[in-house]
Amino acid sequence: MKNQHLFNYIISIADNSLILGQRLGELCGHGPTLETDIAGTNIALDLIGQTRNYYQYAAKIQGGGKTEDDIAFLRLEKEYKNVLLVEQPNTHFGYVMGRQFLFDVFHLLFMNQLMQSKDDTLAAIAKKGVKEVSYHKRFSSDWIKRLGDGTPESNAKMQEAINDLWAYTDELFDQTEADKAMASEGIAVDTTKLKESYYKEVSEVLEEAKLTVPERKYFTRGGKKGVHSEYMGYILTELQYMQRTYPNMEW
Amino acid sequence: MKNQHLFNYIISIADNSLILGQRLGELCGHGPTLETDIAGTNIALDLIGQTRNYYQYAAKIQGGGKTEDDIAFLRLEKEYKNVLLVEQPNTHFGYVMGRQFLFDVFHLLFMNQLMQSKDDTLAAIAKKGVKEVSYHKRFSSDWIKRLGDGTPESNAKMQEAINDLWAYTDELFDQTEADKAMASEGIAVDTTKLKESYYKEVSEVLEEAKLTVPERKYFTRGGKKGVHSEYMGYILTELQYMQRTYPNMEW
Amino acid sequence: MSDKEIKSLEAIFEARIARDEKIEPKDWMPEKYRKTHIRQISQHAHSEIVGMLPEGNWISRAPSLRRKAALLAKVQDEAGHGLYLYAACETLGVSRDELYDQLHSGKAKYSSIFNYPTVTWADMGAIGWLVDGAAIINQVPLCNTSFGPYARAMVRVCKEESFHQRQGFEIMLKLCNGTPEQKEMAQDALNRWWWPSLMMLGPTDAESIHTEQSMKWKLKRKTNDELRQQFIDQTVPQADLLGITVPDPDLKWNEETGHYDFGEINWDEFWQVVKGHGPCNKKRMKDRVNAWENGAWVRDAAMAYAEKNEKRKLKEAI
Amino acid sequence: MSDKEIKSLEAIFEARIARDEKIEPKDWMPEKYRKTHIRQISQHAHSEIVGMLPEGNWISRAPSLRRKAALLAKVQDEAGHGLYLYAACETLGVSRDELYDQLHSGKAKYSSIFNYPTVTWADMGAIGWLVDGAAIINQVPLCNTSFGPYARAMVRVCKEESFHQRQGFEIMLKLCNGTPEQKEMAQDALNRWWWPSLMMLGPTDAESIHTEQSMKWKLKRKTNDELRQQFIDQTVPQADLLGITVPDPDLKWNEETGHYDFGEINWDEFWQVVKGHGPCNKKRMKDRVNAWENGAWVRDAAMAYAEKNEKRKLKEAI
Repeated sequence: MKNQHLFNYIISIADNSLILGQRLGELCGHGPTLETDIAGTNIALDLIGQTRNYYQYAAKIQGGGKTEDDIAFLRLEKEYKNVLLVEQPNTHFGYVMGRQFLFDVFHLLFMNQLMQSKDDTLAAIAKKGVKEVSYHKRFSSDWIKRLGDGTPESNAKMQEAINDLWAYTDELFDQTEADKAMASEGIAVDTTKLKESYYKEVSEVLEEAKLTVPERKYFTRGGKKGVHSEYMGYILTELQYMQRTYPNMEW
Repeated sequence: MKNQHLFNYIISIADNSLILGQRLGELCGHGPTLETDIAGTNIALDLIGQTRNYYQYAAKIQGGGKTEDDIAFLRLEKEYKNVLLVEQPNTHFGYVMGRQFLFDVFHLLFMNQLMQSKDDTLAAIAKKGVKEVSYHKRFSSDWIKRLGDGTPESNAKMQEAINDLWAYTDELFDQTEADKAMASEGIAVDTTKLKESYYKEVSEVLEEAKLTVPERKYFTRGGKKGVHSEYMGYILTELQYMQRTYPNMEW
Repeated sequence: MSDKEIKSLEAIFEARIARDEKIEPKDWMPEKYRKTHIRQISQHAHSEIVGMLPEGNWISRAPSLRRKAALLAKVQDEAGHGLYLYAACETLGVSRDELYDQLHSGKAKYSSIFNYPTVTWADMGAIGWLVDGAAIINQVPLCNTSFGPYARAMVRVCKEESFHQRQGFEIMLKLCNGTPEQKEMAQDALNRWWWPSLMMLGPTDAESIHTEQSMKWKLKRKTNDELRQQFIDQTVPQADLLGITVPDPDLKWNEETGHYDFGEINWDEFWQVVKGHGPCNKKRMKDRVNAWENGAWVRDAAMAYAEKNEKRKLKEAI
Repeated sequence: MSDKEIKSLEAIFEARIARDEKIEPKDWMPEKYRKTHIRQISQHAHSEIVGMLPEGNWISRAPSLRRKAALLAKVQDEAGHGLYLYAACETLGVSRDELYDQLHSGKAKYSSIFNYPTVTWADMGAIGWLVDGAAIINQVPLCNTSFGPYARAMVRVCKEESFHQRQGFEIMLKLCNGTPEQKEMAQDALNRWWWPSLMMLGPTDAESIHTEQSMKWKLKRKTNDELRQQFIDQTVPQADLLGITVPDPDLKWNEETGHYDFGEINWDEFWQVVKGHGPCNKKRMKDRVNAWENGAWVRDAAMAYAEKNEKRKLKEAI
């Protein structure tokens, strides 16, 4: 059972990177500038890289000859445990950067803690990832400021995105059973302790960007329990297409 | 071999209806008026109904316990033989109606001939379908006129759609090996004979709609040979999702 | 009109309703009756229209051609219901455009159940079975409501709804008789749709503000709690038949009352969703508003074309 | 400047090129040299940018995480190539916005090969193997071309391209060593990409209008037909190694010439695609134009923000 919790815990971290990487990958060649295309692809690449590290570890725990690709491509929708935030669509560049920023701030706080994990593999993955994530956060924060404090149009668009995406922030701190079990052993990050810093940091950037910090009583959640938004199904149709259509082959 | 040709011939007719029906189905609830939503869904329903008749017949020919759903959902992309026209996206309502109109005019000419087929099953399917297709054609022709002869904006949008979609019209008359073999036996429609009437009819409606009939030397083709546009892959990810993810189940 | 005259008209009006006579659009009616009916009928129409979206979400992914066709037909029926409900509403002197505007601006409500996502194919079964099931319980009494156009629309709606309900149950049955994955999919759908379906029958009687007046006008024949009990009593044996479990540990047959006892409903969630904070409220509204806005040029063109045609005919007539 | 002075500058310029000296942006150069380089470098840059699209099409559907990462990295490299090629072009006194404008208006060309659709995963292999293979043959000589910024950009581009080419071949190899379906997928991709790859090396020498001048400026070292022969000679043995068949019944090793003979190229198709009537020309341009237009507000915001920041800094400095 300890292993099951550890497996579930790893999956829940990695799925965020996979789905966010997948969303960014959709944008390749369709961004507002060549530079943002390069940066976006680079972030996607980092995230897919992290995903592979996590899944390889999870596959080892699972045993039975399973591979990273079995985990990435051959689960049912409700077995993916990413937060709803990362599956939100690329409505426009404000949404892309808003989603990234709201995730990056969390991600960096999280990685900084995961480096302290008693699980050496997770600590090592975090140590490697933390540099990448710092860059992601710098990149997305800069864009929040540019768009928030750019033109009246960009301010409105950025605010719209933040308002919509805000509903998905609280779920970042939800604790699953696996979270709690693993935290008690010093393996998992206690996400509840990140919440205050998160909203403080996020609010500071938004304020600097001349954006209003949304006030919200109600939040939307579900992904961590495997109940996703209607977007997720479509993400999976593409993500899984090859592995489902041509089962048991090597690529 | 005769059966193989007949099978291929049926598939190539039916795939047009399947993919066009699929495209229309994407629009449900997203159209410009409730009335067009109802009509569009209705047309989709007719097309899927026709598809089922064809595939059921094809499955019988194929034997080996295959069903209409095996044919609909479990082929590889290059085994679908629909024309490129029907897989074009719902860019805007002008494209939806343009695609429909350019197909309907062909479809009705085709069905009228297929009623004369020496193959009784095909003749019967055509006899049933011809009423539906006349309605489709009336509906789409009316909209071509409304949009072409509506406002300057709608005229421009409709013209844009016709210009883009025009490149896919010539493929409608291409003859595959199966076409030729079956036509020589009086089973298949000789599509080359429909071409003149087609462009005449289409041009008349476009002119009445105050639209310019495109002049074009080069046409795009490929679907009938199984080489599709890049849109097709995405259509299939959704179309096949359930059957690929949950193989060998009944629904 | 003097107050006295109005009072007398009202008395005649109430007497007609009491005699089960139908009120028709051209008949005199109290302003409150008109307003209440506009609110309820349009809310019902909006629910049909918004309700197309969660099911429309699975048309492209339906698992068989038969199911794809049936789903298309169902969504088409819903659009049809919307159409005649809007028409019934228009007889009360409000245009469809005004009603859309109320929907899009968030002023008008629609059934909160459509703010939940459809995440698996089994949701197509659960919606038919539970959501349409609850809707029928709400709507059957309306076939005898006092306002003629609404009553007649409801006769047609109810007939189609019970077809949908059977179809939904049949989807569930197929899943429950299928593989373990399929049965689990059915159970999962029941887990997610059960409580929202109970909420669909409205707030508890204590919180319900419109009940008394609506009873008088035969817009309501039973209280929300009575309808909910009826729904539960009818649905639990069906779940037993399917072999899946209603996600309520407190659910128990009560020999004494002849009804099922059931657990506490999470009314916080209900109000959260009603107030616009459900999982899909924003998405549903964006989809509707986008469809409307992106369709403006099409409607403008149709209007312009109709006017031109009118003029052409006039010219020919001269 | 008098005609005589220009003639003398031209003589010095041509002598420098003959001595294999690099021409740098601040050096004097004939107007035709500048224009030809702007045309060729920007066309090359556009090809990188448009070339992101057919491969980008498979990122979301890559069959393994390893392949997804490699494909992301490859498309990113292409964007990088675009970036330094545009930068090289800008040193000739043209802005990136102007160059984009030429692309979007259809005035500038890009490699026609990217107007074919990527319909299976094997196309990711075939593009790397064949298209990048042909590109390298075109580009390696450019590492020694006369214009410094272009030559230096090409050194970097070529290094990455040969990595991409090996990666593409490896995708093909995996498919060819896989199941029959996979091998068929590889064969199908070779069938579709072979002829367009041959066309990629340009029209036959008889039809090629820029060859002579380009040779002198070392923008070209071999004729199109020589490059094509080199590509064929290099690629056919690789196809043999993969165990798939080049779709040319006339292909045959010629002992005498020491080269492969090959069949007639369909130049009608070539010109059709060049003139904008290939299977994906419209889609590629729409995708680029949409990206550009939808991104306008983002670029405006970045500009406005940079200006505000500049002012803020200035204020602080005072």
